[in-house]
Amino acid sequence: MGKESVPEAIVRFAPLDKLLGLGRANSLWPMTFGLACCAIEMMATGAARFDLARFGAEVFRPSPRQCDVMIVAGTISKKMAPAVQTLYDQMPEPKWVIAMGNCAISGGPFSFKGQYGIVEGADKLFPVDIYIPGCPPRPEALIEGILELEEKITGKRRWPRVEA
Amino acid sequence: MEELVARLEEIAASVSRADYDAKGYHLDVTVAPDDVEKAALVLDEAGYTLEAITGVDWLGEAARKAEAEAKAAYAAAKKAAEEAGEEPPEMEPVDTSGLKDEMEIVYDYTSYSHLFRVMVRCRVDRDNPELPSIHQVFPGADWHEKETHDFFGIVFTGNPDLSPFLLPEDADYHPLRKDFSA
Amino acid sequence: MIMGAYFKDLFGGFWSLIVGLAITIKYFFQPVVTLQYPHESLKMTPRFRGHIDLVADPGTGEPLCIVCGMCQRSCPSGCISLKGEKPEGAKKKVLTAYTLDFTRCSLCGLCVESCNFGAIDFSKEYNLAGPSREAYVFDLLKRLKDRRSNADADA
Amino acid sequence: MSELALSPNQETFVLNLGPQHPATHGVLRVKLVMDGEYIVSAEPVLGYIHRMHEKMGENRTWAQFMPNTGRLDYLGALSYNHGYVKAVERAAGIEVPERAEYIRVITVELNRIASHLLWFGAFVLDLGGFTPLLYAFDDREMILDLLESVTGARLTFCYFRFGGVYNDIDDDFVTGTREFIKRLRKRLPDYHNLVTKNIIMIKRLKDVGVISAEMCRKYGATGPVARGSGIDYDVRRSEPYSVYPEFDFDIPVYHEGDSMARYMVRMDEIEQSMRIVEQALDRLPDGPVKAEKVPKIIKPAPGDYYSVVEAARGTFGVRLVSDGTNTPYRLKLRSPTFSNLSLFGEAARGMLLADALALMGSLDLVIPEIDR
Amino acid sequence: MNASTEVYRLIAFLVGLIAFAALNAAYLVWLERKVCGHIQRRIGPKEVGPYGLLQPIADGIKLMTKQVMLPPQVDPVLFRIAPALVLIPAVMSFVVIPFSENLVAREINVGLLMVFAFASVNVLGLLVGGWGSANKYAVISAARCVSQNVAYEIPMLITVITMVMITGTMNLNEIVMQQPDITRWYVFRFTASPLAPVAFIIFFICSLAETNRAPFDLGEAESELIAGFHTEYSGMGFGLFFMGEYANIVIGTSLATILFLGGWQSPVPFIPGGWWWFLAKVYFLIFCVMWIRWTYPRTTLWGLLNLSWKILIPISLLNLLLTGGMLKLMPLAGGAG
Repeated sequence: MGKESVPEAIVRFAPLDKLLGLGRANSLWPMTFGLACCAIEMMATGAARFDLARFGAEVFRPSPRQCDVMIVAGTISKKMAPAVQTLYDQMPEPKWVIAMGNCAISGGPFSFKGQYGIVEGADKLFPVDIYIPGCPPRPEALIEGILELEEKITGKRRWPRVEA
Repeated sequence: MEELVARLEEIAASVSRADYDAKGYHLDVTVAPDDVEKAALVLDEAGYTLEAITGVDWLGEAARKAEAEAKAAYAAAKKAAEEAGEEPPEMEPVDTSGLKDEMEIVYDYTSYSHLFRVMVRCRVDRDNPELPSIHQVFPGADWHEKETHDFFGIVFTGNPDLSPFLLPEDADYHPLRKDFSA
Repeated sequence: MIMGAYFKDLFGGFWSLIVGLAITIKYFFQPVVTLQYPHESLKMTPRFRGHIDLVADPGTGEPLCIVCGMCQRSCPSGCISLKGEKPEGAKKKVLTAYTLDFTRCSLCGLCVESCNFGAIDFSKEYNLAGPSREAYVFDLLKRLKDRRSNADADA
Repeated sequence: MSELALSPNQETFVLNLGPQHPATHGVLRVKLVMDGEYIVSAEPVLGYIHRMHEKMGENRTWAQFMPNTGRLDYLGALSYNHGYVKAVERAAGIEVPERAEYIRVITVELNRIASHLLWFGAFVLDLGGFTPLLYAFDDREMILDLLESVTGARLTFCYFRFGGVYNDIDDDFVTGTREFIKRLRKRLPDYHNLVTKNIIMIKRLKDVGVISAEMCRKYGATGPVARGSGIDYDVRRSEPYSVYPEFDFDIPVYHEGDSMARYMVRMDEIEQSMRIVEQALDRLPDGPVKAEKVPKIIKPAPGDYYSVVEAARGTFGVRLVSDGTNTPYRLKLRSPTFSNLSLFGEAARGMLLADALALMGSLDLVIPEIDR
Repeated sequence: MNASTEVYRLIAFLVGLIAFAALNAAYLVWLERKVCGHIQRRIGPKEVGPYGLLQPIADGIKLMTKQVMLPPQVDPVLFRIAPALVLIPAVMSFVVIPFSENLVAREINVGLLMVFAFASVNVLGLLVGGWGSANKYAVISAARCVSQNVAYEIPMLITVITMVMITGTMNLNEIVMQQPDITRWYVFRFTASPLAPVAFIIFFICSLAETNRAPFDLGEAESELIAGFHTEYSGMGFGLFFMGEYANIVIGTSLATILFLGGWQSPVPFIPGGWWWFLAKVYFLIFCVMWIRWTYPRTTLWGLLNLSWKILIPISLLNLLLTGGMLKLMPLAGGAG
């Protein structure tokens, strides 16, 4: 699959775009794609206590064709990189990527001088929209990441900010 | 147990007891590379199971041992010289060119029924490390051998497929060798 | 006889299905355990390990750090880098820069443990998320100063 | 095992249970040669999450390797902390005070319950039931809160130190644990009624993926997989370490060797771990939590040492070779699921795809621990 | 009723039925996520509009504006018509469903036969979709769907035959008329067919299996076949499959209501019968369908076929014989009369 990006729309309808943005932001279907420890925290976010379903994001679709956001939860090793790249290419266009955990941001604890096995950060493979640091980040951080992504899509933040 | 130790002594170069509390295993067996399979057969009949195969790369160890001996000899000679009153002999440089480096492969066997851990150790030459595979006796060893081959380049003759197992398909490097640099 | 097992299996099986339904409907009517994150939020336990932060000396408000570099050496992933210089008069070094690359940190706590002066401690920030990666390479000295200025502003 | 699957002239096709698949719980790829729904041959392909733990072992000091042990098997991470710490203490000859040993056993057993609960949810999810996963997570969250109040982390713990633990447990940890055990005791019958006695579940697990004791021995399978096939081997009982001999708990062993047996072994182990934690809490001694004379820089005597610990998935062994400096010369981590999975190729031959996934679920895999 | 009002009536019904099918699909998804949530002691969609009521609309907008991907190796014709083949028969069967006394699009005296004729086209859509997307998982799932539907069509039809023997007609309106009050509902008519409740349970299980709903969701078994026959579908293609599935569920439950629970007749004398009773019964049965989905694991293919060939078919045949015997012995008081 070439790296062609979808050209910008020529005619823009502001209210329509806002409506589409709201529609897309409120039904972000993540892909069941856990690599390592952060995947367990992603499952914990989907579980009963932190309940990602409240934001319409609990439909974890296994096939890349039906999901909008790829949550890279864990370390991308060099052997896994082509598979992750194909998964990203298979996703239909309005797609976003959340790099969850230090491994997905910069290789985390596994990036040391003379390391031969991992790709240091998901943004070396494809554009990443939201970074969630932590090792592993708490489920609230993932929900905060989803809210940040929704702010990025719709342009304004519709939920209160929680100070630590 | 005694009968097992006896049979191991027949085929092994050296069998020594180890203190379990300090070392973690009971029997330390050193075997020549060729009769690794024989040792595996003996342990298999005794109902043991293979827990792990570990590769260790002793790069430069022969050189270090030679220098250590030379230093010890020199220290002894110096002490003897002082008692005798003459001045100490010159410390001659140690030539480490001829020494051959080695790689060590350690098989850990344990038994489900009683507490007796046997460790079979064997050394191969570092430049072309080669020894027979034991996957006929312990099919579980197949994966351990593939992994040790990946990390050290030790060739287990008879192993069905020694292509990269944990490393990417096109990997030709062996990362755990001491002279590996990414 | 065979038919007996057939029917026992049938009715026993059907009964187990009914019991299964009974349990799920029991849970259906029990209260919900969800913590609605943005509206309600947890208070972190005192020992929660967020990223590390400099601790201010209660009296003067200056960082307790004497730039000995123990934390920098004991960090397995090398995320801490600090610089300090010694003004001529004083005998102790003063901290000028303390950066923590939180995206490499594994929150192991070896730095906090190795610091004999208690100059760094875990913060309680648990919900960091943002569009830019550089935001998580913290300048702890600046954060300490901001905190102090906010504290002064509030006081 | 049906002959249909094994006849070579049948037209077969290769199915890729790819690195990204809901049932592999991680990035394991299984190359299946299929004949219709029957598996002719299955070959797991590993290495998709190889994180160089053993290479990192060789360029860090002994203490700096601690965070890695928490990231091997992050569902039962404290047993891995315990395995590594015990190996280095044996090599360096460090004594551990009584209270620290008790705290270690309590936190490891709580972590084992959490790991079995998550396995229970994920296993039933593989078989199609979605709700038990959520109930199991609900209970597991309580354990994570307890462990977070003591260790500071939820999943990847770095809590044990050579000669003891990082900080002491306080009273509300003790009361919280007792209250959690009381609550889990009330909920376990619900799980058994909802899942274990369910006719669909019994049909899915009875006589599915039968593994003989001989096959376990040949492949070096340990832990619940071996105990499901009648092998009575548990490191806590056969090689007593720490303060386990002081507690009375029994090791569940089932002889059928099918997925239902492995399932029942783990469910009984939750019960046994709760008993251990209760006894440990009753007899928690006072005293220091860390040994005093632990040198800042650990330099174990040269030589090689081996020590094993009973992790949630089997025997976790650490073989370390020390050359007397402050970094290990060689650090081998013996991962239980590596051997447990190695028998999947032979066990899954001739099975249906759905049954093979039931077998894989019953092996309780954590992929980063296999690839190391 | 001259021609013009007839045409207007049909157009009104056409629009009403399609709207009913579409809204049903959307808000059943919402109901399913809420039921699933509360069974698992969590809240379902909540932040999107009051009680998450705007969630289906947000999903709809997102699905419609997704990039329509045509994977390269896919069979272009089959891939495109599959979602339509699943949705159209489901919506068409609404034509004969009597929502209330006179609220029925077209009263056909072989209404029951027509519904089952369309029900069999549905599995064709799944097969075409699975085969068309040229994906190994989809092909396996398509093969499973066909064998599952064939296996469960037979007990369903046998049960329906026994009911038609009792009612004497296939006109759904008359069937409902024959069950005026709760004592004469066919599910309690032991005089006519002694195994009436068992027949109802068999019919309900078969409708579950027909629509690939858990515990028989071998077609789109998430944890085995990734996403089954709709693995390659994205955006509205996947949305149509979803609508087709939910429309089929509504058809299955409404048939069960008409045949066994007295359609729009009211069980209690003081509240008059009407479309509200019909919808109440249908939505209660749909709640049971969802309740079952979130309770049970999935059966294997063997278990599924075993259940149908060895258990459901023998019992429904027994039911057929018993009903035939009872009708012969005791000429029916209310039934055909």
